[in-house]
Amino acid sequence: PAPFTPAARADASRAPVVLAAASLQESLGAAADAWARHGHPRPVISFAASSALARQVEAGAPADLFVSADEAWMDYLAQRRLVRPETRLALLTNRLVLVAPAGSPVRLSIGPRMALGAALGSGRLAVADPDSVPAGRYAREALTRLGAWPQVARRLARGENVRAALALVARGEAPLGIVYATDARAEPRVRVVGTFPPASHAPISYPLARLARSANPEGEAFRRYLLSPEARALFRRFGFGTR
Amino acid sequence: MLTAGEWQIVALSLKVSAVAVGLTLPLAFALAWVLARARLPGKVLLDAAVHLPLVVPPVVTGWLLLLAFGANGPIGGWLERVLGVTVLFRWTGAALASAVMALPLMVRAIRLSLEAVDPRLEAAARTLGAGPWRAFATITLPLALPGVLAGLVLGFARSLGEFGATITFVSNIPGETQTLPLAIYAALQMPGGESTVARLAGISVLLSLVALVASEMLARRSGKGAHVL
Amino acid sequence: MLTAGEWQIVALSLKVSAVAVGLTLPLAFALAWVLARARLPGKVLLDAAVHLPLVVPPVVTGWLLLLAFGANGPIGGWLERVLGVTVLFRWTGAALASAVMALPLMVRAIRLSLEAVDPRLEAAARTLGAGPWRAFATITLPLALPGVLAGLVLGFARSLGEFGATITFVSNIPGETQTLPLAIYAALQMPGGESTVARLAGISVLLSLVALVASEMLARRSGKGAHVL
Amino acid sequence: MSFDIDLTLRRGNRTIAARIASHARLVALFGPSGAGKTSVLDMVAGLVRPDAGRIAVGGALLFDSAQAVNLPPERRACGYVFQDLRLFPHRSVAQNLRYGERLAPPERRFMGLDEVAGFLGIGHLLDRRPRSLSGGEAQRVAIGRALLAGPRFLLLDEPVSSLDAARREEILAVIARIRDELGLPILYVTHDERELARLGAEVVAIGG
Amino acid sequence: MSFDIDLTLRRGNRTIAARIASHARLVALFGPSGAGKTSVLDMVAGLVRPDAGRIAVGGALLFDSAQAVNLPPERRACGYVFQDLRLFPHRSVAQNLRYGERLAPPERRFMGLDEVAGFLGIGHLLDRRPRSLSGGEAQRVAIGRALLAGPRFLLLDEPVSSLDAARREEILAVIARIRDELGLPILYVTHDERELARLGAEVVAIGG
Ligand SMILES: Nc1ncnc2c1ncn2[C@@H]1O[C@H](COP(=O)(O)OP(=O)(O)OP(=O)(O)O)[C@@H](O)[C@H]1O
Ligand SMILES: Nc1ncnc2c1ncn2[C@@H]1O[C@H](COP(=O)(O)OP(=O)(O)OP(=O)(O)O)[C@@H](O)[C@H]1O
Ligand code: MOO
Ligand SMILES: [Mg+2]
Ligand SMILES: [Mg+2]
Repeated sequence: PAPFTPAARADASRAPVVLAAASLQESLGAAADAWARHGHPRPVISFAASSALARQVEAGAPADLFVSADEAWMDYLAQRRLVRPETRLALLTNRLVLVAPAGSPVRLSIGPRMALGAALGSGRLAVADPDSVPAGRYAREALTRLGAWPQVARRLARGENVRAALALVARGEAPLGIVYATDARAEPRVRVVGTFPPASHAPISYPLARLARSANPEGEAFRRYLLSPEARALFRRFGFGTR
Repeated sequence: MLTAGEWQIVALSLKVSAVAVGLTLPLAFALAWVLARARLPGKVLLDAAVHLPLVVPPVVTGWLLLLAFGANGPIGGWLERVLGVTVLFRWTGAALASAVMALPLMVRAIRLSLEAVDPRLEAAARTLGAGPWRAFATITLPLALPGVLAGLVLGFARSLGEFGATITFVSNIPGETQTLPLAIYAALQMPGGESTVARLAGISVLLSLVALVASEMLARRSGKGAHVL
Repeated sequence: MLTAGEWQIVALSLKVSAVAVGLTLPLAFALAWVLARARLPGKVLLDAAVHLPLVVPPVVTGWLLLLAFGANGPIGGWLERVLGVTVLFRWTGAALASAVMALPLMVRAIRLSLEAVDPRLEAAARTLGAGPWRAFATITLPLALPGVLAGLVLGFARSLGEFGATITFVSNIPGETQTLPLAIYAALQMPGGESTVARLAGISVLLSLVALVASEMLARRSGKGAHVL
Repeated sequence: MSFDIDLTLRRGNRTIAARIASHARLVALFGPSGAGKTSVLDMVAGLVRPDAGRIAVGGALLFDSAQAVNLPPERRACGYVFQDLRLFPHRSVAQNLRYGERLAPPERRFMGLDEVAGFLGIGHLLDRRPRSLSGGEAQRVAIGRALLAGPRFLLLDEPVSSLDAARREEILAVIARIRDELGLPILYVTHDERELARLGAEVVAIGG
Repeated sequence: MSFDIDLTLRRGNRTIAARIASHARLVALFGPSGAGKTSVLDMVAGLVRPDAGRIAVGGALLFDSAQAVNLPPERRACGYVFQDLRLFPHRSVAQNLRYGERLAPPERRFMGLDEVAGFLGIGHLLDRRPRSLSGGEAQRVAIGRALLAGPRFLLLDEPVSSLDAARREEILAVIARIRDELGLPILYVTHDERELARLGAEVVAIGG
């Protein structure tokens, strides 16, 4: 292959390039497959941390769509006029759940004055890093609002992403963890102990937008497909909420 | 055994690592030579600069590469304007990231071997009619071969395992920048992806084993015997 | 200049890296010695095993460490039952992860230098009354010093930069396992975190520079001159 | 008997064989270049294992392939001046000289550093590294190192080949004294018949 | 003039000085160990830079601190047999011998590999690595390597010190022939007056 010839570039651009938060791997991959079955070139999707993807967009990487794990990085690009504002909208929503290893007997109802610290025993609470990962930020916000944060603030096991936290619970290395409902659903070795009330944290949303420099019409077409009833149904099968 | 997609990943990884290590070798050698032999002020700073990709977390290295080689970056902008080339989202960028990460390992290994070469042998070659370059090529270079081979193996292994700088710099694009570690990472993100992880990691290990055996055979063939009489 | 929290991170990073490199050194030396000198079948497999942490992406290494050293893992379970010790979520675990990642670099550097030591000098020491161990300690070891120092510097630098294995294995616990790279990574994840990244990365670089200068000074003091008369 | 040696060794495609049975204190190995003289010394020192044979020096059995005796070099205590010198490059001249001295039991030591440095003329070199020595200076340090180790016998492989006549005579006189006063057995390799005459050596021919 | 040399060099805390102005084809440097003989050869070869002085050999100016002339070693073409031999350990004996030969312009070559291997007696060693050679074998290879490089003059630093009498005589005869028939200037270092006598050398004392 001769990657640098203009012809090759033009050819490759027939399939849209989508940059997406790593936690969307299964669901968005399935959506791309479905889209391809409709006779379209299968979108090329790069799954990575939202921060890395946003910086790549800023550096001029040639891509068509961006799906962020939180609004902050989408805002970052919007401020720099790197996305088309009219194409931006919240594609998916999610819920925050408390999980325990599948065999764990722990019972706890989520609400004000919940005894989270006691339920942890001598163990740690697995979460995505509240200082950097969206899932962790939501968890901190929810626990703070429910008054449970002081009990656990110094007893966190902070994962690099929400799946790392999930793995700690699945392996039984942490007695409890806070992850997205979609993650809990995909991991048979964990059990959902309870779901955090939506009012306890800012809405969890995955914004989608078309990038300013996208010239590939397939990008817009795929974006529209993602908003279609068919795609929404597909995302709901993975546990996401849609609007 | 492997799916077509997985074969593609393996082929890409090999290409990226081979190009990374092959292109870095001359630079690594030159740096090793300067660090081992040249007298110049501030050598320690050059030494430190070579070590940077080791000290700084890989994602930071990737981010710095992105700043430099992005379309608006000093190097990337120039490449795009003058050559019409971009390494962003391309396998060439992945090779660049791997090369940067492998560089310190290669330099150190080569430098260690260069420092062990007895300069009296080069002097002998000079009296026999060899100019400085020829003495270098026929005496110093082959005597430093163990270090060069060690550098190649270390660099190749490091390239095969490079993840953070690559995904940060050139993203995770199947068929273009998704090397073995990125595919492994992706599998690791999926509940139940452990078997894929194990299979892909096994392939990485196999590839590096082949490189290792090849280098050992080369070293043996060249007769080692680096001792001075 | 630095906040109290940042000082804590720096101190922790230093502790983790120093312990990792210090404890790994004897093992690295033993492995290097076996690879350089011993004749044993399947040496190439041992060699490959040493290279593993280089080839396999760091997060996979961290994940394997988690499997082995977790409370439910074979080693971790034993440690907990027999010694009442756990490394999970502890700075000792971070040191373990760093040690594993640094090992291949240290082994290679030391091995290169060991292979360059002339065995005739050890023979001379033996005729002068030194047993094999003493000959090793007084002749081989000091003559391999350049490799040991290079191994220490590489290992220390690698430890300072280690991210993937650490966060996967012992997660990111401020004051316990949050080393510089973890803090840097966290900052890099946030819009506007660039200045923190730059400051913390600058500290990493400074620390490795100090290690580098120290090793160069040690090498110089020991007189180099590794050539045989 | 000072020397009771009978050994064979295959080297490449030739066989090196030596038989030395002598009461003489100083036996010289004489033979053309490549005959195997150094190889014999290496075997007596315990650095190379003979394919078969027996080595006894000064009544002590060092090697016997039949009895499976094979003392390691450090227990043979042999004061070996190597043809290729083998000074320790990372140690000063003084540290080289002292290397064996510190390991020798006091009762075996028969000379001190000052005396050795005196007749070898290396007192001014003590702080230097071997790399910076001239050929003859290095050779003298190698002699000193072997003597200071308190050896039970000496293996001298062309020990004065790089030395001027005056210095050579001085050193040969010391070697003769060591042989006569201390009674140490000495295996001596040289190509120079004058050295043999000077030392009154019994000559054993090697190879040819 | 064959040799027109006048130079000084500080080494450690002593000064090495040499004055050689001679029409003799073969000049021997004679002096005690450590006097500076090897240092003089190194300076003539261009490996060590004198602090001051002038070096001309066979009419060719090689170094002059006043005129800022300083030919690099490879342009001096000096056929140097080093006291420490310096055979290339990664090359076979044959490759060592051929190293300089291949670099020499054809008109400067005066001997072929076969002839050299013949009188040096190293024909059976050609495929070996230097490490496995005996001391005398290595010394002969070093002589052969220097002769095959088609040198304009020879620097011989105790070139036959490790050789038996018969071989020594044979090699000295060749050296004498090179001097007489080819007229190559030769600087010769030895401690053995018999070699000087054999070669009829003009003797220059160094240091002391
Ligand atoms: N590894 C080897 N392979 C083949 N031949 C060898 C090896 N090592 C030594 N030899 C040969 O064994 C022979 C004996 O060597 P040795 O060094 O004992 O000779 P020597 O009598 O000391 O000669 P010299 O007077 O030149 O020092 C030599 O011909 C040498 O080439
Ligand atoms: N780097 C150095 N520092 C100090 N002194 C040195 C250095 N290199 C050489 N010398 C000294 O210079 C002097 C001359 O050395 P050189 O090798 O020229 O002597 P030489 O006449 O060839 O002696 P020999 O006959 O023993 O080979 C010696 O005393 C040596 O110790
Ligand atoms: O997509 Mo996330 O970064 O796991 O919240
Ligand atoms: Mg010999
Ligand atoms: Mg000399």
